[in-house]
Amino acid sequence: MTVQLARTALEAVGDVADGSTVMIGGFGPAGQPVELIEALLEQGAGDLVVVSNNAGNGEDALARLILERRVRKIVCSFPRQVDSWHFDAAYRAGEIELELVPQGNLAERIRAAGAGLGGFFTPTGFGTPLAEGKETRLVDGVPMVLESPIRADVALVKALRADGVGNLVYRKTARNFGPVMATAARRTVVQVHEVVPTGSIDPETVVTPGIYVDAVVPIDSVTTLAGVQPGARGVAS
Amino acid sequence: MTVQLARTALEAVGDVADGSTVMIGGFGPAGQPVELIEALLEQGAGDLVVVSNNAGNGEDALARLILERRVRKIVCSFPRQVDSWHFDAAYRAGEIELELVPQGNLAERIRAAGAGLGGFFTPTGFGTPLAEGKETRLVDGVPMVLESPIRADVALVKALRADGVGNLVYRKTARNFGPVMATAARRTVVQVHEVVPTGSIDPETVVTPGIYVDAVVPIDSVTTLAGVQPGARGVAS
Amino acid sequence: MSAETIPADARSGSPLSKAQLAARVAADIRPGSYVNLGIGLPTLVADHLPEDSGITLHTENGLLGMGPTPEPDAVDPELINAGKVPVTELAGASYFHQADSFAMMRGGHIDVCVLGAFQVSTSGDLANWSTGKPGAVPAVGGAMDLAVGAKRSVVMMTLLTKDGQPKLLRECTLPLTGVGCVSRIYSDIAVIDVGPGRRDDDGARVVETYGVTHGELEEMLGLRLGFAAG
Amino acid sequence: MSAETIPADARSGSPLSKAQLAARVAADIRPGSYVNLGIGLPTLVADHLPEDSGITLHTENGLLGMGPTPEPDAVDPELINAGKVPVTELAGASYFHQADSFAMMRGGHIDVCVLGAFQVSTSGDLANWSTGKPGAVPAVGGAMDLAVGAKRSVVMMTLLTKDGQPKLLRECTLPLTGVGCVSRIYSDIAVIDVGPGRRDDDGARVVETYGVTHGELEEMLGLRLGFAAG
Repeated sequence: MTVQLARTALEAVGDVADGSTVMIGGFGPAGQPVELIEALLEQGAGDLVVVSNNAGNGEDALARLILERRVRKIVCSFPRQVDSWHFDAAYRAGEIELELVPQGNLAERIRAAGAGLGGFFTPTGFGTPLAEGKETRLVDGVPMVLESPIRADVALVKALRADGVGNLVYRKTARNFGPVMATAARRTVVQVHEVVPTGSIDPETVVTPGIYVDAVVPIDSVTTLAGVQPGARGVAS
Repeated sequence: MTVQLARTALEAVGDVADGSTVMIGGFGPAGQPVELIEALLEQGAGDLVVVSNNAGNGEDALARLILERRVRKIVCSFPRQVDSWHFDAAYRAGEIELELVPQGNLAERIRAAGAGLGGFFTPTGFGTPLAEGKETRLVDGVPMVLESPIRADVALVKALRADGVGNLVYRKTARNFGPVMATAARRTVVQVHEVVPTGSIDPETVVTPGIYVDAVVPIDSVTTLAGVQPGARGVAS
Repeated sequence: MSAETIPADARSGSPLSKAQLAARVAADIRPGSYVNLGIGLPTLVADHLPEDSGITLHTENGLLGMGPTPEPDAVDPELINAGKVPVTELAGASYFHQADSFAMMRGGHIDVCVLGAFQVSTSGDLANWSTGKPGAVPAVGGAMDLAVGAKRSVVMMTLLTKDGQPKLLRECTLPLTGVGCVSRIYSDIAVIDVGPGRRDDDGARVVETYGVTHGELEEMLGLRLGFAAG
Repeated sequence: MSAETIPADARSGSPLSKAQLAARVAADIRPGSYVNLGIGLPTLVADHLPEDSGITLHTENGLLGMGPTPEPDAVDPELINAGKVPVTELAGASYFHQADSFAMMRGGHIDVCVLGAFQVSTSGDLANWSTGKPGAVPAVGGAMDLAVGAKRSVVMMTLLTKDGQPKLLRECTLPLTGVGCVSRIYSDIAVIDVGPGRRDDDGARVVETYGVTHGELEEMLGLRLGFAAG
């Protein structure tokens, strides 16, 4: 499929149906696709299942999605943060479902979906409340838990640079969940600092091959490079 | 562990005990660690289990290891080639055990070992002779086979370039099995075209982080870059 | 719909040549697709993909964006395809290791995989890795991963063996590569859909024939064949 | 063997300060090791690793070769550690995605992981992610992966809660992070080995005490304690 080069985040995000599962990259501020989440907020889809390492900070777009009760369930390793008040309130009110997943299992389960695997055995979580009800077995004497793949309808990812066929490179620890989420969604939407001509990313250094990317939108460099949320909600191309 | 910078392939390979499992990178000539396999031949270990995509060509070092009956078993996706006569003879004589593994399962099983997983479910091979006797189950309606990790005592890998802490980059399709094998062996030995100062490989482009590398030996550039086996068996630093 | 790309005699009274067959397969591949071409006959398809099609070739030994065979003086032993034949890289290419490459294939990201075959069953089972001869040295490579991994796996083959035996059967007699994985067969004599579908027949539906009638094809294969929905 | 790196009063009559405790942990980490320091108290260990030790720090959000906190004007929001605190990269660093980063951790490639804890059992069970309070919002992060993934997982903590309750117990009462995964506890009052070992006691063996006798420690914890093999 040809990569869509969008002019705005809203155009890149496109139609997201109610009830969709949406993966959102980022670990804290690093790698958070801020403008794409803002666009999802604006776009209006509800009854969402969100797969994301965190559950929103302060008044950011993910937090506001939760505040507006647009998120039915979140699959997440670390929802509780000093400023996750909107998630905390929704959770305490029983108005959001939480599937708490160890961070390594979260990454590996997303990778498994992208790689076409039906599940894997891991020692992580064995004997803990997070493995309750899951199948376990001894593998070479080590107790392990069966974990299942996590796939999505849409993945929202932030990268540093894309070329014309959607090849991506990332920047420092902002790489985090982007590369695995891009493989596990039916549609992967990426905001990048810049789009460069095809052929100008060294094929040896591509992190996400373009086959995993459906839409790309260039977003203001200061935001992307500094990871700082802009004052304005508008999106520049 | 600090990376050993060896002067010769023999020094890099070091002690390999009889009965060891040895992973050997390469897909055909691309990425084959020719001089390291030559060194293993010279080093003398026997009763080996070899994990490698192919089973030797012509009179190359892997073929000679098999000719000398130093390989008890080979775990392999494509042993039969036009010039695999030493493997073919040993196999027909019942003097080598073959575990035939689909190439994708081979790569994924090696990765699973390196990633600490106890196994995974995959549709590959279901209903075929290569899945006979293996556990199967339906996952979301798709029949799948349980595959187990493959680990090794030693991995022999070829890369393009290493720095002083063992970070590696590869070259074109010679990358193939190197990065996963490096993660799955207790000791990983790498021949490279060149060793460069630490800090001169861009951290964004490292393919194999140095944590996976135990010994590095620089080998004559023409050999490495062209993948052509040299006339002499000696190894230059 | 893709008729204009098929040589005129392809739909007249004679079976397809290898080149015509390759062109016929190529005509069905949608612009912008990601494609893996198996070793052997399927590699010919590459020569028939329009330059402006935006079709990207994957080779499972670790390259997306594979280009044609280089000039002899530009051969690089570290740039080869899954058949170990020298290839080139195109602009926009990327390299990756074996686990990532097969994750791409096995995870359903490749749109079309074109495979050779010894036998295909009307239910879409594939046999293309083992002749089943006693004493033969087995080898599988990526065949089993390719068979089940792509969004759509199609077979390109002659419809009969050199001895005149049908290669499309009710049940494969050779060791299987994959179960129910093939959706269409492109052959010198006919294009036939297999696998799940309307089953008022033996499960296979004829799309086109070359030089034979529907009835002759049924007789040749010893199968009742349906008509593909059109 | 590493005694010279411990401040002199550490082995005299008083419990260790946080800095002394961090130095004590650091002294046991072998030169050339790959190390992951958990969020909280364990991050202090970084300040006590000798510059020439060749010790490499891993942070599970995707960096090997992590350096110290930058000057305020050099903070990069895209270069942070697992605690979301700005860090730097050292020469020889590498970045990788979450699945690769946790494969590195979970596959047993990190030599030592230093974790904080609410409770540890004498058999090496760890509880460090949930206070178990009803209504609390749970969060686990990488704790469960770190606990079982490294070659060796050790805990760094005060030995008693603020209320004076022992954090080393026969059985943890809080929800577990991992089973039998901790091999040593470094605390302000004592260094104690836990997990599999000689069991003519409650399964824990004292390595060193600070400001308390062996007997006082046993009384404080309500446990019979062995002596670590010397």
